[in-house]
Amino acid sequence: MATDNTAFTLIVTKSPFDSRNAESALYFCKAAIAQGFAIEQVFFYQAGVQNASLLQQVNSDEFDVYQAWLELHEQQGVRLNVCTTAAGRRGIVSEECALNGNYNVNPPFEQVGLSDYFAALTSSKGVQF
Amino acid sequence: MATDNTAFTLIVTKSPFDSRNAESALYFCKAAIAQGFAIEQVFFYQAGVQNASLLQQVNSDEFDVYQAWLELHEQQGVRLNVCTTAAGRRGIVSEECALNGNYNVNPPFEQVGLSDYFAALTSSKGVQF
Amino acid sequence: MIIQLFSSQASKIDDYINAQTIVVLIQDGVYACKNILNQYPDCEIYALDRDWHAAGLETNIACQLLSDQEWVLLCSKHSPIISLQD
Amino acid sequence: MIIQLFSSQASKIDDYINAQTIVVLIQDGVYACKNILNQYPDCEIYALDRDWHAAGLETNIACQLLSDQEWVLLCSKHSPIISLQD
Amino acid sequence: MKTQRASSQEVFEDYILINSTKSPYSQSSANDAFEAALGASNIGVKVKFVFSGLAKYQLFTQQQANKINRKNMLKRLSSLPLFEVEDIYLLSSQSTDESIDAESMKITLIEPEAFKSLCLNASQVLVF
Amino acid sequence: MKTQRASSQEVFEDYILINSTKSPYSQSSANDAFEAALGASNIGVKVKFVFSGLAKYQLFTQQQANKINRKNMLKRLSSLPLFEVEDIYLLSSQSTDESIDAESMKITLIEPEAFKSLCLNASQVLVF
Repeated sequence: MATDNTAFTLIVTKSPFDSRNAESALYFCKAAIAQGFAIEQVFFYQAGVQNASLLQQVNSDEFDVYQAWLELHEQQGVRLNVCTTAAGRRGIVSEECALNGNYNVNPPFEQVGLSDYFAALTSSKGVQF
Repeated sequence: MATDNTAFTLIVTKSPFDSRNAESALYFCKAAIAQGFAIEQVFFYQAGVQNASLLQQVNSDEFDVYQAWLELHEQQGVRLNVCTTAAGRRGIVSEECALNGNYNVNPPFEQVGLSDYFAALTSSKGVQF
Repeated sequence: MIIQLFSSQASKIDDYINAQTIVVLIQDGVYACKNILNQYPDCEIYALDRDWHAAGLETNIACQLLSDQEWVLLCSKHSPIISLQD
Repeated sequence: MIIQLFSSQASKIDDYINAQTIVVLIQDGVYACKNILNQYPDCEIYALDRDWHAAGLETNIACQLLSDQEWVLLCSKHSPIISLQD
Repeated sequence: MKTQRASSQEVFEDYILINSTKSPYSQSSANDAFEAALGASNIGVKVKFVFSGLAKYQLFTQQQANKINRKNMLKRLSSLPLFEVEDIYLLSSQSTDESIDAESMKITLIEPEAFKSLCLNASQVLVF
Repeated sequence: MKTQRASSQEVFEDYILINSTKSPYSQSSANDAFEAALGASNIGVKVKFVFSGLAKYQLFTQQQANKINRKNMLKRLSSLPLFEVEDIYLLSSQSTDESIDAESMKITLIEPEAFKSLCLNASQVLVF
């Protein structure tokens, strides 16, 4: 169990499939929570915003990163924040920001600004993935 | 002008924003066509499938890769083929393949199999981007 | 200070490492293990157990393997944490 | 045979290059120019004019610059074309 | 001259070279190279498949992909001959590795110069 | 011991180190590092910004981004001080480069050992 009250904020900068960073971050989150550490938020930046796409179609016998993020949120309340600017450029768009009816980001993924991430860092320890 | 009847088939394997490969491929296509060479098709594989997303939102003063692909097709009839398997995993989904109403691939981008690409290579010269 | 190395290129750590640095090898970082041990014999070097075994590397090597929980605990104790990727 | 190098790491071409290889430097490949000229002084080495100037590199160097059309023409004449990326 | 070169190439069998250069799991490249080989072979294109650089780690016999929720890459690769991809090579490097069982995978170790010839004589080379 | 370390750190100003390591245009990383610096500074976080590796090419004065339909990276970077990012460093390497005008950009050349200290004493380090 955690001997101090460290909280972590994770930033994920790579897309699933083109890296294993999301998976490493998920292992980190689970092990942290199991030991009583808090995960302040997971922030998706650069190509990491692809994690938020609800359109990812994974074979039933393959690990489903999107589903794993949803479960982390549902079971542990971890906030999943997506950098709006980085996301829009890469075609990662919530219903609110949709231009033509189509979108690919649903809650619990939330679109926020970079400032939200840096504000979290003032009270937690950052780990980059 | 082209002194032979070489046709090219391009394969694009990187996403826009996380590389400039799409842009290099577009310059190649334009210069080839200007000299009378044919572009048999552009095939999008690996992270290159992200090129096909209609949800990409680019600032008005930035180069719009998606729009440039559309123009290449409209003006020159170049076929834009997306590897279905690589695309689905990465959340690049046409209306036909949509599971929940949302999609992000429209014509002229077409979802095809890898065999389509290799068939094209038997009668054209491959260039990887 | 902790360096998390995600790349097989050992030289990526050269700009950052000092005598007190702890190195944690993650993903392709595990392939850099031999080179880092040779070049920085005095540094504290760990690899993620999970990634090490996934890669199928030998276990008789002077690099300590970390469970996910040990990894997190290590991260809770040292600062800052620098991640080096390709 | 043509090698299209998209990476700044000159060593990426070592496994592929032979005496008749033509090297075309694209994107970050332009930064590998000096190293490749040093290591392979006898090879035919080009860089894309566009990428070279975008990078702001010196023009007084023994590497010929190619317009887009010259690049395509070169590709039409040689085979195969191998692209090396990061 | 051009005709002569073309006809001298005809003595070689026409083939595509697929060069896998990345480790088994950190990106999708190893898998993408494998699937490309199947896709080409599927329509009757002759494929030669070469592992180089970090791709040698795809061949490590002790890999435990289940630790990271993946399918064993070596097992997938061992199906290549079933799909008529039979010319499989590993670019030999200075460090010979006991962790690779080239024999059971029917992989040919290839010297640097021979690899360069294999590239030069391919109709297409794809690097993943 | 722990308390002592914490209090000895208090003599340093708390800062985030953003380390830009890629070339200006081939990926979005140069831009992402820049925008991260603005985002942090925007909420009053002290930022130190260090160019290393290929990122030195972001500082080349002769770059012509218009050739590839981009905005000049050096011009964007030169706005950092306007956003109160004023501690800007270039990790000095063996090859000193005449193509960089460190003076007009008010960039401090930093030696390898000093860079390591800068990392060690940062509250957070982000590498792009």
